[in-house]
Amino acid sequence: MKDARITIVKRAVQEIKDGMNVNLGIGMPTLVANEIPTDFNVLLQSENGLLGIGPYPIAGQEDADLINAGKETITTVPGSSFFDSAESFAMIRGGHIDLAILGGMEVAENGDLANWMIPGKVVKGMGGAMDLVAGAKRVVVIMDHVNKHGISKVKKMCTLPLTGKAVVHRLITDMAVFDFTDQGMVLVETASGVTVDEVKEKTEATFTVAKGL
Amino acid sequence: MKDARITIVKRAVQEIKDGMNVNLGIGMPTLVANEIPTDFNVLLQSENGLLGIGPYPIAGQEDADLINAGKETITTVPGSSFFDSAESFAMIRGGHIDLAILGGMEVAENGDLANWMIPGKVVKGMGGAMDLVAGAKRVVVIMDHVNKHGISKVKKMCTLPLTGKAVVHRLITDMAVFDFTDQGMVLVETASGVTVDEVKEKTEATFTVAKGL
Amino acid sequence: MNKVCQSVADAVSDIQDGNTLIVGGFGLCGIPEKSIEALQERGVNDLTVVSNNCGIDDFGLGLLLANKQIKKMVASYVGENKIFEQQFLSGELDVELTPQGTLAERIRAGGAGIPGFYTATGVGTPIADGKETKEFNGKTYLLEEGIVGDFALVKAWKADTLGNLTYRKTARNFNPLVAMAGKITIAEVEEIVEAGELNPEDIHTPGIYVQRVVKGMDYEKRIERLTVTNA
Amino acid sequence: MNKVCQSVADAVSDIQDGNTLIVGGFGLCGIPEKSIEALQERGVNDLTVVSNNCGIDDFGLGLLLANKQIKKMVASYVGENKIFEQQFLSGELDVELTPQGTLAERIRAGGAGIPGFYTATGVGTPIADGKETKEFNGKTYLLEEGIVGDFALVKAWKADTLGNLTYRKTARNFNPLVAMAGKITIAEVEEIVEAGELNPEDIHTPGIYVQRVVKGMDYEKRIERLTVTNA
Repeated sequence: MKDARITIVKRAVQEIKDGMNVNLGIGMPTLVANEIPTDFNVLLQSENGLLGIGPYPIAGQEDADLINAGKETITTVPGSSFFDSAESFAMIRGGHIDLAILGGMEVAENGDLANWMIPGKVVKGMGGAMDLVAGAKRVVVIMDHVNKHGISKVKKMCTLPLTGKAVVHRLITDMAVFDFTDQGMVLVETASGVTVDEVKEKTEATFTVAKGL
Repeated sequence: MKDARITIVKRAVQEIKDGMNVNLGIGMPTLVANEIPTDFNVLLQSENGLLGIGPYPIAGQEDADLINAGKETITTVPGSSFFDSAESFAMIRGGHIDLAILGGMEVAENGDLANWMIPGKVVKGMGGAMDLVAGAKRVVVIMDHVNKHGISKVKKMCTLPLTGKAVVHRLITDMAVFDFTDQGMVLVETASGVTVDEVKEKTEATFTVAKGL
Repeated sequence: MNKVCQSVADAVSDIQDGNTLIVGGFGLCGIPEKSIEALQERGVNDLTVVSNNCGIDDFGLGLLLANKQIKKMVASYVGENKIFEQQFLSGELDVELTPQGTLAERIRAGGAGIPGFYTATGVGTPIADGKETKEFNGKTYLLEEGIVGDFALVKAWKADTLGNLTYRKTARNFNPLVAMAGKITIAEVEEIVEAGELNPEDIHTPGIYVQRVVKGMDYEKRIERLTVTNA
Repeated sequence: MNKVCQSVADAVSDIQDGNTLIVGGFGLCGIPEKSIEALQERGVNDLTVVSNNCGIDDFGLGLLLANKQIKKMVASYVGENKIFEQQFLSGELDVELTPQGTLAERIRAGGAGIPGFYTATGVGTPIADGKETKEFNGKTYLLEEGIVGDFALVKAWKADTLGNLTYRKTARNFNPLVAMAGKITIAEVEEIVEAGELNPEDIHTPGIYVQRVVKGMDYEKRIERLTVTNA
């Protein structure tokens, strides 16, 4: 893993509390699973119909009938349950998922999220992302703070088509952690070795800084 | 059973074809079950969550966890399935029940049905009747042709609050069988020993008489 | 994080006056009889109760009626209950009759984050009064709203320690839907097993919906209409 | 009345040009691979296909794409499919992207006689364009419509002769919903048993939804992304 990814994933796992039911998005969020303390009773939900994802199977023991939402072969943990896609999204839409951790392309200061399509590129589809951001009790987005050209992905307004409007509760980047509140976007943490001024410089969005930072 | 009931039940069972999934209402419709030919593969649905009702249990083998929609202890047949009430009414509302046979208080010539409340009397509730008449592929109502005062229950318009509007496909009484078509209400059969004129005399509703009757 | 409560009294101890309770069961079958008894003992009042039926005079939700703890009842069928009849006629009890399928779907919808849906059930009948309608493909449908409860009271057969539930025969009925629709869902069960002992493919209610599990003792499981054939 | 078909070709023999098919599966998991192959052989055209994904270039629904049999696709995720991409860009293929949960619920709604429902999913996004909205408790929701198919193609693990179905692990996914939503539902399965051999409490799809059952031979069950740990 790149340093930035490690920073993000290590910080993201702190969002997970004992007893939570959590949905981890495809890509970087999936890596968070490996960091969950082993003494936690956390159940990971897979929107294709499983509560209680276990680790990847031992080679040779993979089962084509047992995959996660990223279509990867997986296993289950004791106490897991299988269900259909309508039940799965009843859980998601109905607010029964305590926490969804998703990747992002852009997050705006009002909590808008864009993470499913780039105009001009071929559309792959939103999968379950729109349901997750609309339904999960808490939505945490993890992404790089800037793109490969050094441009802030933390925006005043999203330029890409939205996945959801004002849906992000917390944003974790390699530089900082922001909360989205009734009083607007608030910088609540900086990554080790990063100053508030550096965050301000790399961020297009307007935000306030939490006391004591 | 009274003669009228026997007439109605014997005629009603002819509505049931091999392979059908059928819902029988509480009361007289329940009696139809006993008349279904034993070589038919008919599954009876109970809206509290069972497809495949069997006969009443042998005394001493009753199970409090196994009842029908009339709250009677029952058994199951091979190939039966249990499900929850939402699934049960998905079947009903979604048009998967081939035939519902229900009792009636009044049926009007446009196919309206009233069978759930009498103003001024205490309301007991509609249970699943409104869903059944709105959702079943075919709705057959069975009832006495006249009330105990000799007044026709087959009306120009229902006087009682409706269970459903224009929902009845066929009405079977102790005197006659009527179909409800785009061309209005049609007398299609008379009971043994009953003339068309007698039916006309005892019926408030306006109807046409099928050819050959 | 431990979902297993030590007593039914504990499990229902924070239900408050004025709460909305969604309660599983059909007739007297699959009702959370121990939770109801515990509520009768605690004596919370002004409850809104959403349940297909309302028990009988001396069992099930009828006990809460007899105790005048219920302010409003949402149900599809309330027959065979004298106390209900009295309180309804005297105006003490507010009643919202809902067709059974609509009630089941409203509870599921509440649990599934669906605030409203359309159904043909009840169009042109008294229950359509005051409800919005909409046409789809030339046919008229009623708008019905999802229901969420402050608490959901469920009766299951077996639970594991994570709150996964299985039901027995027609005692399933409304229970899996009710489990979905409570802000706090309390499941009373006949047996609690360890996580992993229930087959993951045969779980009827995944534990995510269930906040508390409690083992009930000495289930009465009263039969409303005993019907038998002679051997 | 006999629901058991002798061959997959028989089971799909009356699917016509222009039909709407609702197809189970997620990715390549739990897809009705034999029915798809039989349709590829029969060569019906102008199909509207409703399915969460669209297979890959050389397996699953990708086979029907490659054969240009699909006119319109309703799906939530169509990535990783070159032929799809080409046909979409060239305008040969019409695509309706639907959020996965909305798609699942639309299929269930179609099967359950619900023509429309409201969801918060997609509000303020491109998929809200042209859709009605409505407020409930001060929050905005989108109206989404139920989907019914001329045929539903389902993959299950076991069926009995009455069409009762059980699924295995996450191969369940959309299949039980799809089974509800077909005017004619065709279930291909790995094993057919006699009525009564499946536990009535563990049936995932009651046979009432299923018109035809057929045993598929030699399932490939291709794995899309093999991920393993070292022992």
